Amino acid sequence: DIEVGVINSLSGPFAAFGERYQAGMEVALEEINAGGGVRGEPLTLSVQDDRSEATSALAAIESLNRQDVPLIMGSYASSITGPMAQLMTRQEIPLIVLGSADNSITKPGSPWVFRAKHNSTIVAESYFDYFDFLREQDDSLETVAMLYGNGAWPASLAEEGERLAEERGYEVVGNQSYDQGTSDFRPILNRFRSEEPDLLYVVAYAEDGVAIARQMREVNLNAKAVAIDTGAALPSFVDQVGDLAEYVATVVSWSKDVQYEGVEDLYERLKAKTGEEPTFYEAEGYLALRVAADALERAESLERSDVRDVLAETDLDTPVTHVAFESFDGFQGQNPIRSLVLQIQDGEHVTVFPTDLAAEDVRYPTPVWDER
Amino acid sequence: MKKHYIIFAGLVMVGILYPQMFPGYLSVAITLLLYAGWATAWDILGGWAGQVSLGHASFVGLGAYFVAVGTAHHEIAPWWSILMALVAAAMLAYLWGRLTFKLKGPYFTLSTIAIAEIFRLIAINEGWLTGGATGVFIMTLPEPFGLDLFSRQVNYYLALAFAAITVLVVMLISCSKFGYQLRAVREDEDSAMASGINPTTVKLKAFMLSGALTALGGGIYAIFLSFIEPHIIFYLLLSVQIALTAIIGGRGTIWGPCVGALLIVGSGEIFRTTFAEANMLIYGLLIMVVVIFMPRGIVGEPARYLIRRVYAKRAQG
Amino acid sequence: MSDQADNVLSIQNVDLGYGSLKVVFDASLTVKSGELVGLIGGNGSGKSTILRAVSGMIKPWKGTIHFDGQEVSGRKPHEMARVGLAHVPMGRQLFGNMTVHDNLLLGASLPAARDRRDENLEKVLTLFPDLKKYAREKAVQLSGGQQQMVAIARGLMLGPKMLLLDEPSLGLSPLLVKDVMAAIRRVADTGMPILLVEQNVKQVLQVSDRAYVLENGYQVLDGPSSELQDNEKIKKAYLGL
Amino acid sequence: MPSALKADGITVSFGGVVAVNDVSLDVEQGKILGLIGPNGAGKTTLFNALTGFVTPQAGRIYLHGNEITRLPPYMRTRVGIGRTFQTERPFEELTLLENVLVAAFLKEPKRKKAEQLAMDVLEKVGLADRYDQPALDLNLARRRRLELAKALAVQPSVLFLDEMMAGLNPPALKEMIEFVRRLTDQNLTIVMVEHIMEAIIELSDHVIVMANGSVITEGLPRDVIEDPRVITAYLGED
Amino acid sequence: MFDYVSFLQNLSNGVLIGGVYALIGVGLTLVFGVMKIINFAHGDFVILGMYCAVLLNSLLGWDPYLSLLVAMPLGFVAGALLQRLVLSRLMEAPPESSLLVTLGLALVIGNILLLTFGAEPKSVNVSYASSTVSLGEVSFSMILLLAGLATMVVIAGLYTVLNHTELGRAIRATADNRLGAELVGINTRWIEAVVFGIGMALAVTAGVVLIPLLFATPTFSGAIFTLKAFVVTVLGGLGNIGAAIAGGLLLGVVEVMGASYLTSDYRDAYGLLVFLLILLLRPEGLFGKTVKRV
Ligand SMILES: Nc1ncnc2c1ncn2[C@@H]1O[C@H](COP(=O)(O)OP(=O)(O)OP(=O)(O)O)[C@@H](O)[C@H]1O
Ligand SMILES: Nc1ncnc2c1ncn2[C@@H]1O[C@H](COP(=O)(O)OP(=O)(O)OP(=O)(O)O)[C@@H](O)[C@H]1O
Ligand SMILES: [Mg+2]
Ligand SMILES: [Mg+2]
Repeated sequence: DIEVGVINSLSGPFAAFGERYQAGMEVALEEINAGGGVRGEPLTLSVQDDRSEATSALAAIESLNRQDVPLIMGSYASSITGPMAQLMTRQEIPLIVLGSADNSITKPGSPWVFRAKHNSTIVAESYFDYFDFLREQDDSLETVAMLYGNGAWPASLAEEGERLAEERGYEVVGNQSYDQGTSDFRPILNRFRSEEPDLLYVVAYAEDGVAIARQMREVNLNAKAVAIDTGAALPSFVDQVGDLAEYVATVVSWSKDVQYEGVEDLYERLKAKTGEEPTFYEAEGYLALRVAADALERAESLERSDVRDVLAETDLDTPVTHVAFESFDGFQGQNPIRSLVLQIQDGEHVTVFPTDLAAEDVRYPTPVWDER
Repeated sequence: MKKHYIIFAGLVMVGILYPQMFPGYLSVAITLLLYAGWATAWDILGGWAGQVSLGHASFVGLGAYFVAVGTAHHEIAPWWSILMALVAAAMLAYLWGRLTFKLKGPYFTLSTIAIAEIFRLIAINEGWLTGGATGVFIMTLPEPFGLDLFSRQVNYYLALAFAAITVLVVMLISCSKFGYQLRAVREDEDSAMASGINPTTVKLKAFMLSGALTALGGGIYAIFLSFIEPHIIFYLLLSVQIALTAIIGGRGTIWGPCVGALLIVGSGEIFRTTFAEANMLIYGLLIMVVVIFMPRGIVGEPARYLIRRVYAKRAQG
Repeated sequence: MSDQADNVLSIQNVDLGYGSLKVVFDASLTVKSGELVGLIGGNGSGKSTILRAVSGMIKPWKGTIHFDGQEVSGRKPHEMARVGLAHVPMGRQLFGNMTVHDNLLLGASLPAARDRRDENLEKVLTLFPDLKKYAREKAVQLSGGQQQMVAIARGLMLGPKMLLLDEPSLGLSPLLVKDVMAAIRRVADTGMPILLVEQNVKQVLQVSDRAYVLENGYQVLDGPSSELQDNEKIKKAYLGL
Repeated sequence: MPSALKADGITVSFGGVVAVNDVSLDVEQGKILGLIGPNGAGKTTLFNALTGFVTPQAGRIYLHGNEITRLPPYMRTRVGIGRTFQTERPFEELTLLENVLVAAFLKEPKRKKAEQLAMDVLEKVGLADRYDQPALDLNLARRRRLELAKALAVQPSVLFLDEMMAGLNPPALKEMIEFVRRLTDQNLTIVMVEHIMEAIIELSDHVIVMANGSVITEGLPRDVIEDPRVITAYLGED
Repeated sequence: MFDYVSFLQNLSNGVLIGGVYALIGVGLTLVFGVMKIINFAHGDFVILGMYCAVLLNSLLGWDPYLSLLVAMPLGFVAGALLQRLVLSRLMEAPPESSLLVTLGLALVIGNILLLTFGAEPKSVNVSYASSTVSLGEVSFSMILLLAGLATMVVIAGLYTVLNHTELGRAIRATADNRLGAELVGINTRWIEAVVFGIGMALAVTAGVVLIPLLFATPTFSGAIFTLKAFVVTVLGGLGNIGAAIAGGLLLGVVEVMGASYLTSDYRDAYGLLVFLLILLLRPEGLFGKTVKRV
């Protein structure tokens, strides 16, 4: 058997995400082994729980190191993946990032760290590309209000957003962060309402996203286009928010209706695995293991340096995205992935941008609440 | 007391040889040593002086941030930044204590949670000072005498030194005048005053010492992780873990916090690898069981039982 | 046995202790209905320990305790109160942050006592008229002696079948000691059996019908109080004569 | 003889209740002042005012001629006041020796010497053989003696004893009276509250009688107990 | 120009949010007052209530308020059992023990939920989730109004029980002096079980009332609720029921006003600062007073 290491958050606060990555990796594993494994041997995962904390993840690295795994995949939070990346660079173990999207993991990065999924710059740019695209249709789009949690991901996405807004000539009329765990956004939304922003750029996890969407209605806050990152990407968002979810846009690394080959098949398998509507989290888990297996197959030996060398030369098409690790804009080992903008239309997440990958047209503008 | 010094010397010897024997298990050992040191430092205030703090993550954070921001943003060598952190922690503890020491028991404890939470928010929101919510990476460190401060070995010996220093400090305190003043204040402040002790001063000294030592560990922690994020490092759960470690081991005993660290970190690591998703559940149960059957801690409970029993024997005989 | 039958309290051959420390050895003691029995002995001889065992705060290691015809060893304090035993402990155990009035009412918490609450309250206030003055004050605010009175009064509010008093005169002014002793005698005269622990041996022997003497956990003497008063040993050891 | 402790017009009130009302006293060095009065008269409160545990609304306190009115309790201990508490307050988790050691450290910062001092004091009060027993398990008479030992170990010049004798059985009482008497031989000044008349009469050089917060009379013990006001308010007719 | 409408809007939001906080805090206040237990699992009890509503909604389609009929009694029994079987063993132990045991309990509850329900946040989508009731230009969130109403009912009930019934007197007596209560014939172990049961029932109630508003997550938000409960409790004075309302309202108003007129990223800090301030000026809480004697 060929064993690869996985460090994932299976317990603790990030377990919700860990579970999904795990499911995605399992689907990839089944696919790979059904196709004869790698190098003619079955592939197995040596999974270690990091309890959602960095120190356990570091202990897990040592433990996997003792098992001599050729590479390790992990983990979700940047507070865990950051220290992992540092240690693994020193110990010269290849790391394929599982969930963490923080820029700092691959910028400046290291020769040992690879990320096939997006980062905050790519995601923020997708949002602003989308806004620009809307502005082509309606040149009155000018002002943007930003609202984000104070976690690492929302904060970095907000930072990028602020930079891009300036670069591309939007006026930021509101810029507010909130402490995660807050459930009452009325004070902020009320404030935004008096600013009458054209665009609303929100970065919030699931619960917060739902609360924000509901309370926008409650305080009667309107915008021509609304983007809610992360929170709005989950199927549960539509369940919880119902009709209020219509027109909301969100950026993901993968969606079931994107125009890549094999997407439908992957969708079915992911869905069968979890029994629920799959999300980009599962897809990213799947992606990471596919990248790993591809490298192991191509490597001269299972020596870590060999594995690293071929990882750097990855050129792989998957139903999730195309993968090639490049150095650009200060990033290193980063896949310049094309993120997708989804919009919620009639209770479904629909890919609407970039246009060449889109399944439907964008619905614009968002009608005001009272007219829905 | 002598036997404590012998145990101490023995443990330090084992500690020095450990990396040679188990080079593949350093991260766990570092975590254990850090917790042993933190819990021991916490215990100066929480155990010996009887003021249960659930805000010690603030001091860990202070130490960690001085080192991380110092190297990452201002190019200050970690030994200088740790030194500054020690002073800052002592000053912080002084002000903190001045403000809250008139509160007793649970009120004091709750106030520490509140203050620590405020520090967490400051660390997150004041990006100009701390690097903000996205955290701080330590990319490069100076190499004193050619030592690579990032290497596990060096991290390990730093953590060992930290744990050894705190335990030594507590050993020295425990049989000194100050140690008895601490215990007196813990037992009964009025009665302590009648013995000429100023409870506030004594508690302040304990808090300053405890805070400074905790910050020392925090600085080493930052080097160990090389990436710190305010949510994690100023988190209530870290404070709770530190207090938990000391209390489970036995408050107000020299070895209790170390034994607590062995149990908490050790069992955490074992459960993590054996019980998969259920590991935190088992861990929670373990805590409950230990506390229910040994409310004064693993070291504290038998010690107390032995003393009383020996005495009962003698009284009867 | 008819003799056994009118024992309200009968303790037989009990060993008592704390942790692994035994402090009372093979003690036996009875209180008949209508009797005021004294229990005297040096400090630490185990008097309070015996009372604690009777009211269920500690369990006997050996031996039995019968109260009002039932075996009661090992019951909890509230169960003992329920069967009609009122224990006024040393240290009083008042409800410090509640008013004196509330303290007294709580003395009659049990359903049986609740029915006669007003009646008992009146009785108790005639016994300790000072309490009226403090009725609205919190119990902690009272001086030591005042608290002692509240404690005895609270015990009586239960309308008990028997009263255990642990050093009721502790900390009282001489005048009050006399009053309290007289009050205890008056209560006893109403037919209430009482087991009284006191340091004030002279007073105890004056008011009680019988008394037991405890030394270092061993029961060394017992008999009618009038006889004990003349006992040489007692005179030397306890009356300081 | 010089005055060891002097108080002028001490008044303490809690909310509306005046617990101590304009009380003055003056004790000469090496003498014993007895303080008696009905329960709730304000004796303990006066004690607390003199030792710094409550703040008087009015009045001044002098120790050996130096004003100490504003000093916190621990400072008063440092300048020579020792006290016991009406309900004893040992450090329960510490052994007897450690209990006394805490106090002994005040004057002897060196561990060895302080330990010696603590042992001596324990010896004096007759608890030396139990030095390593936890204070938690002591019986009343021994708790009292421990309380006394703690007060003595700070080597005070004025000692406040609040109902030290209450609850002691007659032989223990005798011992305690003897013991206190011997303390004055070493020139210690003592202020004591007591309801045990035997102790007051045998020990005190001067007696103050309080009732309802005020001094109703004072004088020699023999005279005071004959005073009809004292008899009606405090002693009761025989 | 000062905008009175939005001021009133913010104020009323603060009051309503405060009502929710009060509801979360009141159970903790009661338990602390009687047993001197700092219950770190309180927030996890709240979450248990949320899952209860989620479960009944997904299985039987019940409205959350309907599930109170099941959740409250269940919470009461669970709390009483927990006290009898676990916490009662700690009566003699140092006070920190209960803190640790409830902390362990919080871990256990959270992780049992994690194993049974998965980590995915769950909620109940009610039709009135974002409906509002308007009064002039000020509008009130329907779910918050309902939560406020529930708070008032619950606290009024609790207040009546504590101050006007024999059980209440017995509870207060037990809170004051456990041995003393035993001696007057109160079965304190029973009382403690009842009190813990009530405390847990209240926490569960809070959870049910909150579910239309919030998400249930197994291991994350418990600590947040616990923290809010602590703040409420201390603001009002530990053990003082009526004051828990005041504490909750104060916290809610301060947070919302701070977030509205200062910056929102320090929202939690405003509450904590007021909490500290009150703690320092009035160590026994806004309304607490206990007399201490030397
Ligand atoms: N809670 C306890 N734990 C351990 N030992 C105890 C405890 N209570 C009492 N003792 C010991 O038991 C012995 C008897 O104590 P007890 O209180 O019964 O004596 P007593 O006769 O009532 O004395 P006193 O007159 O001083 O009240 C003493 O030696 C005491 O030290
Ligand atoms: N902290 C306090 N708060 C309110 N009232 C108090 C306080 N302390 C004492 N008092 C009141 O002051 C009065 C005097 O009490 P104090 O304890 O001084 O009496 P005492 O003379 O020592 O009585 P005893 O001989 O019974 O000990 C009492 O009426 C008491 O209620
Ligand atoms: Mg006794
Ligand atoms: Mg007094």
